Amino acid sequence: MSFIPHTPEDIAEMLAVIGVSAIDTLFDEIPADLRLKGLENIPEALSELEVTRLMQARARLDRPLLNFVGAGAYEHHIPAVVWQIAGRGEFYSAYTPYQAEASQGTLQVLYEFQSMMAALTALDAANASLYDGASALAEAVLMAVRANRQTHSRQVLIPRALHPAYRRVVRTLTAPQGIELIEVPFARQTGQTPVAALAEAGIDECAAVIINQPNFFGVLEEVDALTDWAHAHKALAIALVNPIALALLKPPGEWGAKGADIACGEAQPLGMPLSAGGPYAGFMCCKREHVRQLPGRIVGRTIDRDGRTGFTLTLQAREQHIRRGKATSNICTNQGLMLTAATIHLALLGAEGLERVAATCCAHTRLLAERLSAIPGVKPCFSGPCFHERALSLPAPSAAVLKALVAEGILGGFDLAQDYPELAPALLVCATELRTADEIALYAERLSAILASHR
Amino acid sequence: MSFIPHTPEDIAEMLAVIGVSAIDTLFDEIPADLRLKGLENIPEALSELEVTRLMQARARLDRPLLNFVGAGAYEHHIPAVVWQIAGRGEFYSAYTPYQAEASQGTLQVLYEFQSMMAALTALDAANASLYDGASALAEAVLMAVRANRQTHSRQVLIPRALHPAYRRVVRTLTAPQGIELIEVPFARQTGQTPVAALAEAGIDECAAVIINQPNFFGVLEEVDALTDWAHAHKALAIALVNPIALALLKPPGEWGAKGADIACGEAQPLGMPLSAGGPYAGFMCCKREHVRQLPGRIVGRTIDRDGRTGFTLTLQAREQHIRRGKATSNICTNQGLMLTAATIHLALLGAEGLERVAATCCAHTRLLAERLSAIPGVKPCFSGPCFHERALSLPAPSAAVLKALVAEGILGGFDLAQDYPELAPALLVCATELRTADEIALYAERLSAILASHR
Amino acid sequence: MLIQERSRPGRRAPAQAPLCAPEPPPIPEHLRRSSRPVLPEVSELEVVRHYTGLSQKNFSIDTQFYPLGSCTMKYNPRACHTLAMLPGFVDRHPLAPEDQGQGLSSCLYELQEILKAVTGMDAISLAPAAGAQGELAGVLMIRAYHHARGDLERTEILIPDAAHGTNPASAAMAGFEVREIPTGPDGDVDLAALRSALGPKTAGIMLTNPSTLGVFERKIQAIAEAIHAAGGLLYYDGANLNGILGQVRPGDMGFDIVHVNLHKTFATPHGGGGPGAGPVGVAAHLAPYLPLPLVERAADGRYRWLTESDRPQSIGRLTAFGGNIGVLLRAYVYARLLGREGLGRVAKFAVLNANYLAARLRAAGFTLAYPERRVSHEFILTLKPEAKAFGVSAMDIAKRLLDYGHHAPTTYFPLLVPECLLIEPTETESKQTLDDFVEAMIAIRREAEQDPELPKNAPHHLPVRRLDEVHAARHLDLAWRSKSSEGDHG
Amino acid sequence: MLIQERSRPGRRAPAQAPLCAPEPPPIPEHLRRSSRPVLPEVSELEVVRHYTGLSQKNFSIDTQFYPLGSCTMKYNPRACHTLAMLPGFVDRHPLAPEDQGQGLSSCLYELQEILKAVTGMDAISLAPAAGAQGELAGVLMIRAYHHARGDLERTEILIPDAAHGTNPASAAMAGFEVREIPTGPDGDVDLAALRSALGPKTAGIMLTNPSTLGVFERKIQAIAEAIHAAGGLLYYDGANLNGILGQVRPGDMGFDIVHVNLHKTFATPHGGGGPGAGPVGVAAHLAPYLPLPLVERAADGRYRWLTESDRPQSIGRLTAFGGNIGVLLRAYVYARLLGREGLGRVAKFAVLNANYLAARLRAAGFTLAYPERRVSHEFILTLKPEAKAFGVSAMDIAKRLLDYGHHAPTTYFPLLVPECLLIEPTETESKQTLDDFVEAMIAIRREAEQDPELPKNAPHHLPVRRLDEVHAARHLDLAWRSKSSEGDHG
Repeated sequence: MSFIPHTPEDIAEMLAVIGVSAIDTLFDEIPADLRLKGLENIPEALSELEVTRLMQARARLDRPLLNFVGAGAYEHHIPAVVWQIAGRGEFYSAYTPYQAEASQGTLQVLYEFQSMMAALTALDAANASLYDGASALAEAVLMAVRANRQTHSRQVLIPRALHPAYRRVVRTLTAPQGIELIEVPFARQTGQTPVAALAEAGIDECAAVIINQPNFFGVLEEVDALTDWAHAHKALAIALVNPIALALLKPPGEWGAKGADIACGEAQPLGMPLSAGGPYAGFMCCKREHVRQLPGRIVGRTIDRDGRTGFTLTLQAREQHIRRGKATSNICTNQGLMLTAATIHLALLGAEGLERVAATCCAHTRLLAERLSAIPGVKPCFSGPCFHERALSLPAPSAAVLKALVAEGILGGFDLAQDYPELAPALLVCATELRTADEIALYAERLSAILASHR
Repeated sequence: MSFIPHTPEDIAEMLAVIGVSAIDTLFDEIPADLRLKGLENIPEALSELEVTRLMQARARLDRPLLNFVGAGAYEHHIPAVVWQIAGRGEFYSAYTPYQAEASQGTLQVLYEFQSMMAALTALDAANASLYDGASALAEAVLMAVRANRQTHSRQVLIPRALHPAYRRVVRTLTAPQGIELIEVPFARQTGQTPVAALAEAGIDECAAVIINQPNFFGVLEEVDALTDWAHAHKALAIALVNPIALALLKPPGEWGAKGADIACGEAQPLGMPLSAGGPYAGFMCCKREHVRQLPGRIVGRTIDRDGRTGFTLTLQAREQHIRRGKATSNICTNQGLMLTAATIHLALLGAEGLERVAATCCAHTRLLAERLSAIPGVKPCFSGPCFHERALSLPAPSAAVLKALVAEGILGGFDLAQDYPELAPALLVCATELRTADEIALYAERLSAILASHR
Repeated sequence: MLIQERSRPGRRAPAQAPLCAPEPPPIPEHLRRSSRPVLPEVSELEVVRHYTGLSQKNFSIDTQFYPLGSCTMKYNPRACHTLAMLPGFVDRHPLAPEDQGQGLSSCLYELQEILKAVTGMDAISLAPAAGAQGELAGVLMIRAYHHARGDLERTEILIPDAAHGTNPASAAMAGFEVREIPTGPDGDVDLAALRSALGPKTAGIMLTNPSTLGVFERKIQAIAEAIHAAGGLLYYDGANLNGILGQVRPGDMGFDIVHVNLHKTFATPHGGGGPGAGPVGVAAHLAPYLPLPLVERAADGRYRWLTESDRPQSIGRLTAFGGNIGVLLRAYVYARLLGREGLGRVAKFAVLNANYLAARLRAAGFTLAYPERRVSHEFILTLKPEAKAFGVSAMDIAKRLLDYGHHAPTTYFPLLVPECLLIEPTETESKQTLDDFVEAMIAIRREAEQDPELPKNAPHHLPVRRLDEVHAARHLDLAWRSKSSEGDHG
Repeated sequence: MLIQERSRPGRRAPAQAPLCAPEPPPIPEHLRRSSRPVLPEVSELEVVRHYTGLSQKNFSIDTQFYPLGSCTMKYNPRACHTLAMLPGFVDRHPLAPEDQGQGLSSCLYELQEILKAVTGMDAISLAPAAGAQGELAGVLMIRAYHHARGDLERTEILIPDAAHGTNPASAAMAGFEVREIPTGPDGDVDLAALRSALGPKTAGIMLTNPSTLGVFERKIQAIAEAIHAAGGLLYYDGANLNGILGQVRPGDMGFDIVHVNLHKTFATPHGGGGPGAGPVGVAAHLAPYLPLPLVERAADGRYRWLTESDRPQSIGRLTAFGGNIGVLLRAYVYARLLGREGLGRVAKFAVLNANYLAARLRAAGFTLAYPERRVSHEFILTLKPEAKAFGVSAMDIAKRLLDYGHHAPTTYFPLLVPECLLIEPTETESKQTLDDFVEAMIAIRREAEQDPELPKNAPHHLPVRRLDEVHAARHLDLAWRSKSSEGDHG
């Protein structure tokens, strides 16, 4: 019996202690007409050997592609240490650290993570994860609406130059609470979200302004001006940031005169494999004054009976298991293990290592954009300064081009045509520190050939 | 500086404490003309990312072949648990357990392993590994010569039906001590080593007789008669056995009237990946009376100052670090981590699981032999009962046939032609529990086609 | 010591970053960071030693019995981890085309089918990243269903008082008002109270069965009938699915919507807080509202991912990509390892273990909260008698259990029962382990009687003694600050 | 508790064996086993919990400072493990054809080249599975060399009294007689005694440099000259190579043969006793005798494995296949991660750490065995003064160090120095760790003075107290026996 340790003797002894003659009797409070005869439509058990063979065969079906896509999920080097340690049973198979004394490992890791994120964002506090970057942004919107005591507005400005999937998720999760998202256009020339466009949204007050740095197109926004505009209009400034980029970019806590109020984003670039989309982890940081509105778990440093330092979940009164319907969020299970990986990852890289990664990604993407733009008809969509992604317009339908690239083993970029028809045909490309000059040259060569055949 | 944690401040402080001004000064006792200027012919450092890419590329060069070879290294299912636990830092990065109190994990594992091997072989004691099966056999020969007090003979009978590489290793390691290996032929009909052949070696006394069960051809030997013959001729009986086979076969401790004196073999089938030939682990067991002649580390159960059970290396007076030139062997570093894997592997399988594996291997090899023997010109070399390998004679040159199979992605067997020209053209094939009926059918189909083209 | 405190300026793990840094990118000065963030500067060995050491400070399934009620802490098969990390899966970009991901898609499709079979629902979405997100998806579907029918007045969700806190929190997030339904003295929902709460505002009810009281809600069919008659929908909180897996199905009980915690019932690891996965299943009439993405098998046997254009009525997306795929793969492997019979056996042995443990503790003189009821896969002990007799609280006993090498059961939940422990042994624990736990409980009660300071001051043998949670909340210390940055942000 | 003691008849981890057992194979009755071997019957969770728990009882590099002299316990980079376990390498059958294994072969060939570069030798064989097997290969080559020249009278190997025990043991295994050479009071070999030992029976000498006394043998050139003049060969024991890596090479010192412990100098893990790898390098005149296999790069850039027919004078094979390939791959990855400069830096920082630790301990009042000498990568402390003053032995202090969270240094080796600790910090430890160790030593000496029972009864905080080795040897208990099998074999 897979994973069930009971011997026939055990079962007999246990039933005798309970005082019933068969296990089935233990289900006698279930109305008899509801009892199942047996499960159907489920295959028979396989041995580990057979499952291994099955999964290896299926994994082999999924062809590895030379990856030039970012668009919210980035292929970075993950040190071997990261998952060899994060995968240790004591981290991997522990529960949420409710019993603090028996969970000092996980709790200290989470406190260290919070500290690292506070340092990266230059904000005061961080939580211990949300599901992913998109749901974190949605939670940030909900939090901002709760936390903003200057206005009763439930309107939030959201840039069009923000990940389309994120915008969808934010809508799913905030609309039921009557929050209205007002889309702010980007400047066709620069790809930036102009401060003027905020004003043109035509509202006097709003609960929050989302500022995305870099934005979905990889373009750097004028974060100081956007933040100041938000504060001038009683709105909180929500920063949506890439943690790798923060090694080089001005941190949200220093944006504008007063700094962003909340920063959130996707922690995937910090040691999490692409894994077809998850598990990743959303992070969220904020100023001290808003900490009681933060959703999710928060770890605090405290002392034990002997005065020794220890760690515990804190501010639990915000959470669903205490506050129930009035909680800051319904989140319970989060992405703890991914933060363990992120913490180890950040410890290994340090600020200087993170800077090298960021700068290398920028350089590789710049090289990629240069090489591709040298192909006739390919050119950058925008003039604004970029981080490690670039939107390029194409002289042929992007879907067909991407399909042809896949046939060559290349994942050539994110097709902008569907979400941004005004840019079509166009791709969003990315080259992280993993892409070599040879691979970039290969991409350019193949794209060139494909486009030539389209002419 | 890779893996060196010193900051410039550290270095300065340390040099000041030592009282020198530069690290180079610390080498001032080395004659100046010997000092190197720098290393040459070594490439520059790579980052982990670059090494990862390099090794992945090289690993991809090494094409996976559908494996029908055993011949001393067997492809078995290795439970995921085995290396996830054996790879834990506390096992992986510990030294030989000289400080017993700080090594109870490793020591208990080794004691458990010794216990399991004693149970499998039905002998009294086991050591905690030798390098591999071949060197273990060589050590067993040396041990038998030392331990045999009934004769001064330095002659040892070794079956020709024993792994050719093992015979070479035994020769390398025993010849310097004046030990003479006398090869005993096998019966051309059965593949067994006949008792009569021992007598025909023409010696009255010998130090030891090696009995290989199953033998290199997968054929089962008449171990009772061989053991009794050895004892009748003042020789010790050395069993060379496959640990998986011991799930089904009579254990060495019960061979003949008195049982084999020493049993040894290759532990690789117990949780060690093929890994191109190593690391594996040799095991050795013996009767109580010979335990002080055992080579290698031995763990004993003892008590601590409070009377609690604990484990420690014992009988160290046999070993080189105490006995130096008079030690039972020069072995020091052994294959400890592989035994950790083997212990976990055996604990997961238990006797019943091991039996299932053994029986499945036998059945698969039987099926393979049947399917291949159905091809015109292919037939079993021997009539003796077999375990999980089978020698088959071919109607075409074996080297060419194997090469053609490799081109089809099949590792078709061990070519017997080189070591046993009397059998050529012939292959030694094996199908473990990992080979499916489909794969066996595929092999038969391809072999059939290849042989057809040779006709 | 924190990793930050091990840091020394200039120390590195240089193999982990590109060795040659390129020129700093041409980022306009005013967008650039002016000073480096203060992150640890440590060697690779220090990282390994630090985090290996921290890991050893955790209790976990791999090291201890973990009878945490309502959490289903069972063995997480290691093969699930290995196989979910195969390169083809783990290196796949979420935006890679689906025709290059048929292997992954086939696993997810089959997982959907398996979840249909065990829940008795007609359609499944694997999108929710955790149980609470599954709950939210569930109530959003209730909302979408009523709205689609133009039924905009249904603003209330009924929730029994014993429910998990996530239930009311999820309902609130979905914009509903929560109406609490009391529990009767026998542990079942107070049906009269329920009936009187029903009306035109009733959108639905959220129930878990077996309930958090460790008993099976016997009147479930009557409840379903009443809710449906009132025009509401029934949502099943899958937190306790382990107690009925293969024995009875939410779909057959009359539920319209169900979520499943794969990190509980399907043994994916909890990871010190996650990631989990909370797929939702629905009866056919709710299928159009399922969250995206969904995997479909086309007539040609190929798999494809459904999007907004296939499912315009969907409540939408809950995360940027397809949810916690790696967790889903682990659950799939688990389901294949157990197969039909194995999945059908889970609840039997989970319930056997719980009943045995309850019977032994009861025989040892402990007080069950619902002694007249059959125990499901978990049960509640109330330590009120011990608290009264010895002045020792349930929390003291829980902490003392840690010293005995067992993780504590869930304490003080459900809130209805004073001084309670909610105990869930799961099916993967042996009788020996349960016996050990009983002996520990008996020994601790003896200590409480003879030397109450021992449990009151527990734990004694852990890396820290009892931690001061009040101090933590009053003197908020949520992030380490370097001395130099204290001035900036302190 | 032993895993055998957790066993219960009929318990299984069934996922791990074929689910359907075929018919028992047709094995003749008299060759069949009559009763099942008594192996553990446990569940998968029990296995995971048992061995995870056992692992936590170990000290290791990943958890503690491990200054074990002569063992070079440095950080084992985790990438080496991951990359050696790539499917292409780890699934490869040793008898797969070499043209399907060019990736592996290229790594091994390049490792040979790297080892040539760091040792200054002309040719390398990677075959030996450990240091002692490398030593044996070395002396077998000495034997083969003399025999090939018809020089059959050279039956003696000279070995300094401070040598590792493996040296005389290996010489004996190779059929040589051992002649011990005394060490002078300054720690160098007594050159006069050496000279007087030379003669027509001299086959060679086995030396390690720096020696086990933690000092560099300054007269190495004179020794080499004398040995060669007498017709002997010089063998270099690579155990201490970490102390000179990149600074001076055995080949340049005049050695004819060298072995390298990859599990020391090249940071492959020690695994609680192995596996290691002990490649041997030789000067050109000894190349024909190298053990097999060897990897060669052909003119076409392809790699091939040399066999007996290529190298008829080879001393032969030492293991069935190519040695500990997985260990060799780890060493190769390590060498590539460090590269030329990194390998050249190893000894510098190993020696810096040892000199710093020695200087601090000396300043704290501890006694160095060779205070007038420069410390190499390791050094000897003699605790004779402390033993005399406080009645506390070096072993007591070693055991007490365990309580302070440091693995003990090597004790009572080399045998020449009374009450000694041989301390090797390695280059991967930080100054902080070394300072911690010094503080611990000072604290323990204070304890020895004020409360000698504390160190004498140490350790106090480990899973067991001081273990009785005499009891272990007198009451041999080498294998657990089930009650039922006691009768059969007991």
